[in-house]
Amino acid sequence: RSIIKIDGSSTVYPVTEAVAEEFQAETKGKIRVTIGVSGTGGGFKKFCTGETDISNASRPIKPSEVTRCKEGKVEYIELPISYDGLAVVVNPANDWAAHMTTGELKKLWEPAAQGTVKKWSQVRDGWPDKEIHLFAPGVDSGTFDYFTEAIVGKSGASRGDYTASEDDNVLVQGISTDKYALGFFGVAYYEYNKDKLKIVPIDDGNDANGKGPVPASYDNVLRGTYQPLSRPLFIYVSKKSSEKPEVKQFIEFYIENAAFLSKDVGYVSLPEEAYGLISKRFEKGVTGSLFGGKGSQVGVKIDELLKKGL
Amino acid sequence: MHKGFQRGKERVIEGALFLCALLSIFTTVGIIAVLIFETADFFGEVSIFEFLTDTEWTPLFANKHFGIMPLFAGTFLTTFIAMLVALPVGLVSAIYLSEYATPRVRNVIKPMLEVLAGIPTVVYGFFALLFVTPLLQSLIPSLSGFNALSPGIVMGIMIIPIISSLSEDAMHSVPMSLREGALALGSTKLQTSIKVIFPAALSGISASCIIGISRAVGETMIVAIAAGLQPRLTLNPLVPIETVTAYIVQVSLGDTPWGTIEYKTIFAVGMSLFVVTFMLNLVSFWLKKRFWQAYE
Amino acid sequence: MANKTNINVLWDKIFKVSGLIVTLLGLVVLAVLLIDIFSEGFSRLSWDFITHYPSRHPERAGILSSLVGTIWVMAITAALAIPIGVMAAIYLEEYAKKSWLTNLIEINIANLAGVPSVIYGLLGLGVFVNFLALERSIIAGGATLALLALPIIIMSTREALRAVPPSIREASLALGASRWQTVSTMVLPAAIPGILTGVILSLSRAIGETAPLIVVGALTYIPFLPESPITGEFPFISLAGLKDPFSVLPIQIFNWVSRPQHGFIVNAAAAIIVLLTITFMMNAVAVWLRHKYQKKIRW
Amino acid sequence: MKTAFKIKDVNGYYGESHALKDVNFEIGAKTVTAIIGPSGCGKSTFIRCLNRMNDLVPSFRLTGEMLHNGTDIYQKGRDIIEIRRKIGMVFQKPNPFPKSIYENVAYGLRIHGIKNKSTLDDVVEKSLKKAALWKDVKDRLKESALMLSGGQQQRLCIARAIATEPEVILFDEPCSALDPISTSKIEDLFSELKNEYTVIIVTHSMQQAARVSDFTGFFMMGELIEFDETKKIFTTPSNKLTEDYITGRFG
Amino acid sequence: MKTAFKIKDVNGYYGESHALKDVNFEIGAKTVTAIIGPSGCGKSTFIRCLNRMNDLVPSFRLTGEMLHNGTDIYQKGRDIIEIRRKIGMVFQKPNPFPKSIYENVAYGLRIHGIKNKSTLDDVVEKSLKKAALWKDVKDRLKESALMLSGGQQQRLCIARAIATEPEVILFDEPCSALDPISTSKIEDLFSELKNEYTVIIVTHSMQQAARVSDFTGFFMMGELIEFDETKKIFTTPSNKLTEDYITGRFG
Ligand SMILES: Nc1ncnc2c1ncn2[C@@H]1O[C@H](COP(=O)(O)OP(=O)(O)OP(=O)(O)O)[C@@H](O)[C@H]1O
Ligand SMILES: Nc1ncnc2c1ncn2[C@@H]1O[C@H](COP(=O)(O)OP(=O)(O)OP(=O)(O)O)[C@@H](O)[C@H]1O
Ligand SMILES: [Mg+2]
Ligand SMILES: [Mg+2]
Repeated sequence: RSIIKIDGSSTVYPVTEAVAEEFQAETKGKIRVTIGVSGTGGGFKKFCTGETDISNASRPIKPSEVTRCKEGKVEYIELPISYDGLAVVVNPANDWAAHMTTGELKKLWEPAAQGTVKKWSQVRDGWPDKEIHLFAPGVDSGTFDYFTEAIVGKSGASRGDYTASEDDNVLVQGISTDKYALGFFGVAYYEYNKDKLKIVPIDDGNDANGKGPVPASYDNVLRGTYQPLSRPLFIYVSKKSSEKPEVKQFIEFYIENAAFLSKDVGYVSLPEEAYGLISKRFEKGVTGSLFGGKGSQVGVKIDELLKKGL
Repeated sequence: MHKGFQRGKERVIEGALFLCALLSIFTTVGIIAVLIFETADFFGEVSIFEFLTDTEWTPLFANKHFGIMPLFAGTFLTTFIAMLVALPVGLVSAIYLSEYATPRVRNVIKPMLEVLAGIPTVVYGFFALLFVTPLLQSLIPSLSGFNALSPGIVMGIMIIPIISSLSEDAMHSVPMSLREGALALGSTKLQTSIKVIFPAALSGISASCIIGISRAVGETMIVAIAAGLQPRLTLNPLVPIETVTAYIVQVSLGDTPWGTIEYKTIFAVGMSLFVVTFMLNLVSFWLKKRFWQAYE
Repeated sequence: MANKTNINVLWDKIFKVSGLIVTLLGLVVLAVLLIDIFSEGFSRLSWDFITHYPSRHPERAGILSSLVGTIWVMAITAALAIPIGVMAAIYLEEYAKKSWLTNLIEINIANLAGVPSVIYGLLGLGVFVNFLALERSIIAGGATLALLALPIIIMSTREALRAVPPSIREASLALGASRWQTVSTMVLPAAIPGILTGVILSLSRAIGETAPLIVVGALTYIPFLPESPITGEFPFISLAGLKDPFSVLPIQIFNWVSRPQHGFIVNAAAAIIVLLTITFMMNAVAVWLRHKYQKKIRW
Repeated sequence: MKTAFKIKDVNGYYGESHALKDVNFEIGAKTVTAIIGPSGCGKSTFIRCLNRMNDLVPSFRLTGEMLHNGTDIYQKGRDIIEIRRKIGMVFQKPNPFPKSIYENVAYGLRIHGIKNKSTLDDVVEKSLKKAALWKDVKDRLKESALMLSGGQQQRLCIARAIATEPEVILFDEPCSALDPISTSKIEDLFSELKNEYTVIIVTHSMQQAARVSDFTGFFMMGELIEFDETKKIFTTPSNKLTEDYITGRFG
Repeated sequence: MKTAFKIKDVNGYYGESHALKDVNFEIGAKTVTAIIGPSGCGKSTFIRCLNRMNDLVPSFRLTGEMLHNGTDIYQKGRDIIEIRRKIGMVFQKPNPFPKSIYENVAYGLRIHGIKNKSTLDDVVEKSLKKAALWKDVKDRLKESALMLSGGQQQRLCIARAIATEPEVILFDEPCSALDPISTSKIEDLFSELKNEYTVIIVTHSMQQAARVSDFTGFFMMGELIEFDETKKIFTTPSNKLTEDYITGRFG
């Protein structure tokens, strides 16, 4: 019996786990799938040496990893599999922050804010003259990376004096007990903790993405109107492995069921037509990254990229 | 012939024992080997001077600073708080269990305390965050939701059994005749414990403390969960901080690409911790030699 | 002077009470923790929970692969760490002459006790997985944790050996016993209670470790078990399972606590109960042995 | 003569084994009493009961009464610390603390709250002199007591016991490891002590008992066979067993 | 008469302190040699050198030669185990193993590979009888040796040492905790032993030395003041110091 080895991001893990579970059931355990969680970076490390067949990634591959894979002679097929929306949330007792603009978020999170923007009143006039407490995933996570890219404009450009945790449940906990808190994390954590949190709709000033403030929700993410805080999640398949019948079978199964299963574990599926394109991309064996190997890009529509990439 | 065989056997055994002892050196060599190349690379790009003197640690931000001090401050602070809890409680428990408790009580309490050492540290992390911090906040309103204090305390609790159990063993094995000698002079149990048994067991007690401190320095999950992941050069226990160990897991399990300077920081940081603790151990070894050996 | 005595007696009484209170303090924390975990996870404990593989549905997910993995890994860890640790301690305490090398080893061991566990993971990855080509297997994971457990075992064993009165060694040596005979028949049995304490503490630590095993390559989702050590054919024992991939309970727990669904948090609590039960059982043997030996010897 | 101890129907047991059998006698204050008898007859057991040292042996049990100055040592609620402070003891096997020689002797004073350096120095010197150890150790008071020879350790334990000036001092074979000269000095000490203290000595040397004690008790198999004035015991013992024992080939 | 030991220019040091000074003499095979001298003079140090027991004291250092049967005990590469097997020892402080009485005596045989139960039983009984302990313990051989009285422990250690039948047996004050009857039995043992073994005894009892030994060495302050036939030492010592010591008030 053969083993399909998968490793990588903890964010993507639930989707892949769900797929693997169903896949095992369907193939009656004839094909074994194992999944590790050593982070997107750790996953690529193993992937680029040919140790794993598939890598879970919460961000597109980065230049240093591209080089690594080249060195390891691993060609990869990049397959987006679902969306993750980043929900901006506050405490339910917060009765002032009914919505925010991306500009306000930038003012709050950019590096210059460190030590200066300390109060709610500094974000928008009229908000309370109270200290603001910020919560977000650790600087090391793809989520944080994407957020800074999307809001501040440069990945990693952020203030550092916020409360970080690798575990989003901890952030939920922190925000739900602190009236003056504000934070962001995957929308799933909001969906499962609606009673403890209040979502802040975000206005990106671009009416093409929905007029006015848009709250993070499955529909808005799916429709592409929750911008710029929606990001795609990926799996990377080694070209060589993809020629193995069991891997091929698995990936096909993955693409077929990704829409349903990603919803099932709390993520947002890509638009219907995107999966068709992804399937084609895989069939054709298109290697390389849609993002040019430069990491995250903001505000892109996956289906458009995919069309271009075919 | 038999004798020759016996002697050969002794040699073989001694050799085997020696190899086992040497394994610790191999482990260290291995650790250094694993760390050294990446560390060297790291210092190729970042000057040691900056590393040692910069007061900010932000390698994962756009504006990068590579000052190790904040991480060490965090480690020092949490370790210090942990020992503030674990030392007195652990030692008092040890004395109580060894000298006061009936054998029955000791045989029940000691293993139960040891369970504390076996609780997964993830659990402790959440305990610190969800239980201890709110509790402390009701006493100290200015306490942040993430801080050094509560993981420090919880770490201390985790270490209690290390100190109490090992010290208890050490005191328990002090010969009865010494207890008799002290009691016959009219000492109370407390005086006997503190003035005779404790010093007589000092070697074992100090070993337990060293293990306890080491455990605090090396502890990861508790601080990673409850201390806030905010490197900050401060000794204020009320604000979020980050420790060396928390930083290392954060990066090693995170999404940072391998081989980048950001990633290499963990090797440099690991190496520095290794060097610093080694020097501290060197000092404590020297102190021990200097002051205690004579009466062992 | 009589006054003084009264004060001392008073102190003694105060200590007797406060010592008990302080000792119980730890137990109170333990109780709070246990109650918390049990109230959350107890309802989830069932045979199904133990015999199922991971799943995206919290109510269907089980811990089979990680439970079996934990048992395997701990067996390896104990099998490596206890003998090696005790032997190293014996060498240092009973054989070694004071020299720069033994001093170095001594300092070094104390130092290793403080090395963060992730770094042991990196070491295991470098040495066991890559250099010795053991792959990301049970044996590599167990060996890595064994290295992690060693310093505590060595240090506590040394202290236990040191507590055996020198006159016992003299008596045995004077009868023409070799060093090894003296150690194995006299010193070691007398030191067993202390050694077991170290074993308990170090294995308790090892069983809860997450990070180093992730680095070494423990998996999170693994829907099958390592090859069984008991086989149908002669010699009925197989170690092939050692080379199999694995997961362990702490990793499963770690994964579950960070999932958004509350059901997984409950699962995590239930898995913690299972993990603690294993720790208990593992320690119970040691505690029983320690008790047995401690009763016998009182100098 | 005042009575220091009154032993009434004392029976002692180590678990099942009956180590002291119906012991009854009185010990006078400010006298030297010797306890003699063959090895294993219960001498140490008896003397260790006098300051409740045997409380530390879990299996040991005692019945009967042991009155010191009229009150039972074993009475419920008695302050054991007080008893032990008044009734000092030197053990059969020397048990110096793993501290310096000085600290060993000063220990008893320190725990009773005496901190004054010069008082301590004085007492340490005086006690070591009385125990005939001063000359051996005066230049090495800071050294570990564990490095002393067997006899030196024994004398150190004597010095330690007398430093606190208890009312009664129990000696369990105090001269067993001593050469004749030290022995004679220690015996002089006994005579000196009895002016102020009650002294009880376990000894296996009949000559020593004869030389230093006022009263002698002879134990055998846990029983007190005879107790009387030393002179009487050694000249006209009333019990055949006593006579046999003291006229044994070795005097 | 054959020579068992030849001691040449032996000096012993504990760190800085000079514990044995230029010791030179010969000990005959199959004789009983007594070592006497005041407490702390180096008797134990000397006797512990004979089977290299002082190797265990880290600070101890020895110069000179100690020949046993013609070869230096301290020669490089000598098998210490062999030496100790041939040269048995009973220590000053009784040090029974924390095992049963039976196992204490049987230990030496077991480590030499004797497993036969009935042989062991025989030797244990014989040795305990010789050490005059059999009667005290014959019903409790399985009990822990730590529960014996002081004198019983000492006799147990003697039984343990003779059970392995070494060539030489060193006794460091073997009778210090013994009553006269037991002492006389142990002294009988010495006379019996010397038919086959070389016996060296450290004792502080002059009478004992006079009674049992063929030769006597007198130590003082680490120096061997005089060594000669016992008769000679106790009647016409050639050194004034010896004379003073043995004619001290206590014989
Ligand atoms: N381990 C040691 N370290 C340092 N000095 C020691 C040690 N053992 C003994 N000494 C010193 O060496 C000298 C000789 O000691 P030794 O034990 O040989 O005396 P001894 O003749 O046996 O006396 P005793 O009759 O009292 O047993 C003494 O002054 C003693 O204090
Ligand atoms: N802790 C103990 N547990 C059980 N039995 C004991 C214990 N201590 C002593 N005994 C036994 O009680 C009896 C009396 O012992 P004790 O120590 O009183 O004798 P002793 O007269 O002091 O003898 P010695 O002169 O040899 O010291 C002995 O048979 C001894 O074996
Ligand atoms: Mg006795
Ligand atoms: Mg001596």
